[in-house]
Amino acid sequence: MSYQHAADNWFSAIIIAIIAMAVLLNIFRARGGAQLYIRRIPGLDAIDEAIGRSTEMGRPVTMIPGLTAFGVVAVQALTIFKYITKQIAKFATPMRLLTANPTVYAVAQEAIHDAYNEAGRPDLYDPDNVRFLSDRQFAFASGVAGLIQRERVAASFMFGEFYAESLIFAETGNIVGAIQIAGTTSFTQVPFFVAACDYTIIGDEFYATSAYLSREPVLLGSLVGQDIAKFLFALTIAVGAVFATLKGVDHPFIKLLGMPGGWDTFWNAVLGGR
Amino acid sequence: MWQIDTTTLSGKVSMALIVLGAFVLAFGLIPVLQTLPPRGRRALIAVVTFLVGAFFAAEFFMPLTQDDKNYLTPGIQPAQNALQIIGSLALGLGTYGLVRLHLRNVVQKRGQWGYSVVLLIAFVTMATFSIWNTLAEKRILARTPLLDRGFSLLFDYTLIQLDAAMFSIIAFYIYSAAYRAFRIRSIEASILMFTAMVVMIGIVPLGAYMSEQLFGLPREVPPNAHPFSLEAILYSLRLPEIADWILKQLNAPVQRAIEFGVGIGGLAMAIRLWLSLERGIT
Amino acid sequence: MEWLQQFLPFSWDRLSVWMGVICTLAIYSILYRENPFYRFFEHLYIGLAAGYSLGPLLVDIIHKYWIDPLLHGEWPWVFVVPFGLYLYFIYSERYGWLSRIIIGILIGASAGLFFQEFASRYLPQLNSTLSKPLWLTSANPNLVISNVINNWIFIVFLLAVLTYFTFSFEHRGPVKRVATAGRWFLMIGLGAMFGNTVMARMALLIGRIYYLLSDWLGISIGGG
Amino acid sequence: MQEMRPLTVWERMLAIDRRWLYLTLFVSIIVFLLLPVRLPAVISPPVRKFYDAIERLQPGDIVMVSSNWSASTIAENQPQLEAVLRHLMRKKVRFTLMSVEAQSRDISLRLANRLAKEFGYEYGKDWVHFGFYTDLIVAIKGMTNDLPATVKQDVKGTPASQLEVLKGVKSLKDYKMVIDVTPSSTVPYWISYRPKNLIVLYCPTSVMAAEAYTFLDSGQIEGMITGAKGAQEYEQLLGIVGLGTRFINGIQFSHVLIILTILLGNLALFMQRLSREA
Repeated sequence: MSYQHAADNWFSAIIIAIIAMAVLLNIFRARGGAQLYIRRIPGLDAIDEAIGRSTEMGRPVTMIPGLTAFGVVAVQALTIFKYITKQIAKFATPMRLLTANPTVYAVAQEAIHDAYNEAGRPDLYDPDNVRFLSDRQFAFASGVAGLIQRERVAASFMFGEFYAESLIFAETGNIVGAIQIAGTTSFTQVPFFVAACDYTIIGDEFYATSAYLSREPVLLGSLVGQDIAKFLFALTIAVGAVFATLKGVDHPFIKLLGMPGGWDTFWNAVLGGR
Repeated sequence: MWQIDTTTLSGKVSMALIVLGAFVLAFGLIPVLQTLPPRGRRALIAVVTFLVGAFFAAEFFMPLTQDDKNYLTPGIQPAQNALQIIGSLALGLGTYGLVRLHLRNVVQKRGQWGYSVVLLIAFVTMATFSIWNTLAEKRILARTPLLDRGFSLLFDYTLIQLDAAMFSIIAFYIYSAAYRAFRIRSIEASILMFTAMVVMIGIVPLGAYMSEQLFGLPREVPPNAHPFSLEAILYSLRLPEIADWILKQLNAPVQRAIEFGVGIGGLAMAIRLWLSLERGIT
Repeated sequence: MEWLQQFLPFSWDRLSVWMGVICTLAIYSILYRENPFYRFFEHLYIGLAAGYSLGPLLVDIIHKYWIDPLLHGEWPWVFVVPFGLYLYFIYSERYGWLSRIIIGILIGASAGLFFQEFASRYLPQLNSTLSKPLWLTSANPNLVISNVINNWIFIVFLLAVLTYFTFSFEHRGPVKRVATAGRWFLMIGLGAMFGNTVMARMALLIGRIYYLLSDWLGISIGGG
Repeated sequence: MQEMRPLTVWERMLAIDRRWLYLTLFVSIIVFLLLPVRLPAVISPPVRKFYDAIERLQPGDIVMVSSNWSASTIAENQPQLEAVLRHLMRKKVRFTLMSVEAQSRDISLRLANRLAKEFGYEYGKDWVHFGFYTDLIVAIKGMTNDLPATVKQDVKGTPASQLEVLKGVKSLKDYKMVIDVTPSSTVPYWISYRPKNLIVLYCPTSVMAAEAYTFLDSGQIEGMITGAKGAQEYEQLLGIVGLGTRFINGIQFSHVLIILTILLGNLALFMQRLSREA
């Protein structure tokens, strides 16, 4: 049931090669300047709506990257926060970006500063609005909860990797009546965000959101390549299921589509003139 | 050829020299490496990453010479042990960073540095006992009552208790969130909540008890009953059966679709990391 | 007064149990509010955890895979640790990049090994999905109608959720409906995860309270 | 501005101090644990398959038990490991333990020592502990190719070649089964890198259970015990009263409490919104 080598079923090598080509070709296309299309996910409309309602209330907006260590997910979370900051800069709505990681804090300062410049409002940038509270899980959580309650925050945006302490953010946000939008790749936290927030961006959608906003070639190309792979999987399932219905589940062709040992069974059957 | 007989004195001396030489080589190489320009450095890192990745990828993709082995397979096992060592050095990095941070807090008398002293004393004491205990197990050091009693107090009755207590707090946050955060405000949230409630009751003995006592559903089905007979249908309406069906028939395909998304995303990420296409991260 | 003698921490075992109880109550004090008692035990915890890991790390790994082979003369192993120590330059400005060479080795290895994981973890799932016949045919004699219904549900759910996670084309018309259905089906999966996660977190607290009742207060809990 | 009218009962209910909620949960669980109620478990299919897989083992077969949990999930993983080890020892099966989590190395060693005394299992002959490994993938691949060279020595420093339990064992291919008792996503690595015929049995904390149903459907996992609840079912199959059985009342009645609390919270909000519009 498991592969020690691709030779256990060369179908695996073929499918990996096709997906690798799809990803690499699209990355180089994007790097070459081609305009790859990524659709605007509904989550972004939810973000804009939350921004609109928070400006009416005139109260601050919080952005929380959670305990995300510096890495791919943290960089993309900051891309989304940059977009939000540029939107709220038009209405001079105050913002607070609260981090639990010193490296993320340093990079966030830079990102927010660029956001205000790009929005043409460098005067609004205040270094105190980006804060490093604590690198300890529950100390960070109580720090964020305290701020949300004290400043009666209007909207709260949570993007990145989250663990159990996210419940405290969501609950405090609900108590002060804040609009809450979350986006995370940590699937075990998604159910709680869906139950507690106004809208939740789930799993791969998180990468699509930051790709849409940053137009970063490697990310765009990779997402388009992954879509091709998903279509390939769906096609294999459809063809395979119909074939299994007509020819039976134990047919060598079914074994070929992914079962270790399936390659030899298939070709022995075909060459054996069955 | 790869082995030196360390039982003889000359063997021991030559081995000591080799160890010394290895350290001198590693740290002597640093000034040479420093002369590399930034572009050269990135190239060196990219080449190292690519070569290590290529070795494991090649071992997977190359055709087999005899049963389950190809030309590169013998190299896998020693490479694994080397990665185990590097992995543990990387794990030690976290500890190094933590100790370094709190030492600085104490030296610079940064706010609340008293707690950093507590942390460092706990660190040193536990490190001593843990290393001593592990060495005693391997019969390299003697096992004394002081070790047994000290390690047991620090491990079984302090570290274990603190760790267990720290993670049990989350239940309190879930309970207060249940009261004030979990809103059934949209179709999505209501689907999620309804499924969660059925599963929560269906998988515990209470679900079976309620199905039998409150709804009077049959406890089991006669083996030869027709799948669409009344008993079979009533039996399948029991809460445990419904919960198992939701988990097996509705939840499994959803998890598999998520798996495919994660797997394809993982493959794309592995390729990007292998070829150092990911900018700004490594 | 005899039971008091038993209860208070005079014997070594009782002292140990009391130590466990004090730790538990110290951590729970944060539920009331942040306080020095909690902070002391939290830093104690972080220090003990970091200190403990050195035992298994240094003895089970470094000693077993590096020191022991060297003591037995296997000299090629000698180079792994000296170069591995480059990792510890990560905090220095000038030499920081050296640590990324070794991190590059770890990243390269995890990328190179991922191909086997992609084949072994996902292709059997793909194969198991397409081995679900969608109609009663002579090719699959022992198939029952309820299997066919379940197979349809399985494949429709899977393809709908997969469609939801596609981004390189606009979701319009029928595709939009499939994707919306995909998000609703996703909610069922998330509901199952929600239920299980709540059970997990409750169990951890129940374990703690069981320790307080049983080990500390000596109340026997027979599971009803 | 906030009108200065007395808070309705619903608003007061929602604005209740969070610490009262924490106290309610704490007291409720104490009551649930002390309830003299015993409801028999319904054996769920994954637990039944787990039990049958071990029942099929013959005395002398060798099994790998990978224990990767720290004390943070002791309430879910300890009942599982105890039930499984008792069943293995009842079947006179040889087993070897390993851990990819530092703390778990000593926890599982102490637990196995305690149970081994009860069953008269001899360390070195019937069971051993291989100790701690930093990287699981690397350990599995190493053991699949050459187990003694990867393990080198057990926790007591005895070289792998002199361990009687490993007589006739050259690699993981000679094992019948691996049982992964874990709070983290280690099972996908067992599924991906194990030898072809090695059966995988899974003891996750409940958080990880829902995701594993895709592996159960594809047969990549033979059976699964979900958290302390699954341990209660397994203890019922073994006919023993373990921690799972002692926790189950706390678990099931706290589920009822959580559901009622969610409904109450939503009702309070609904009524509050109703009274504000009126």
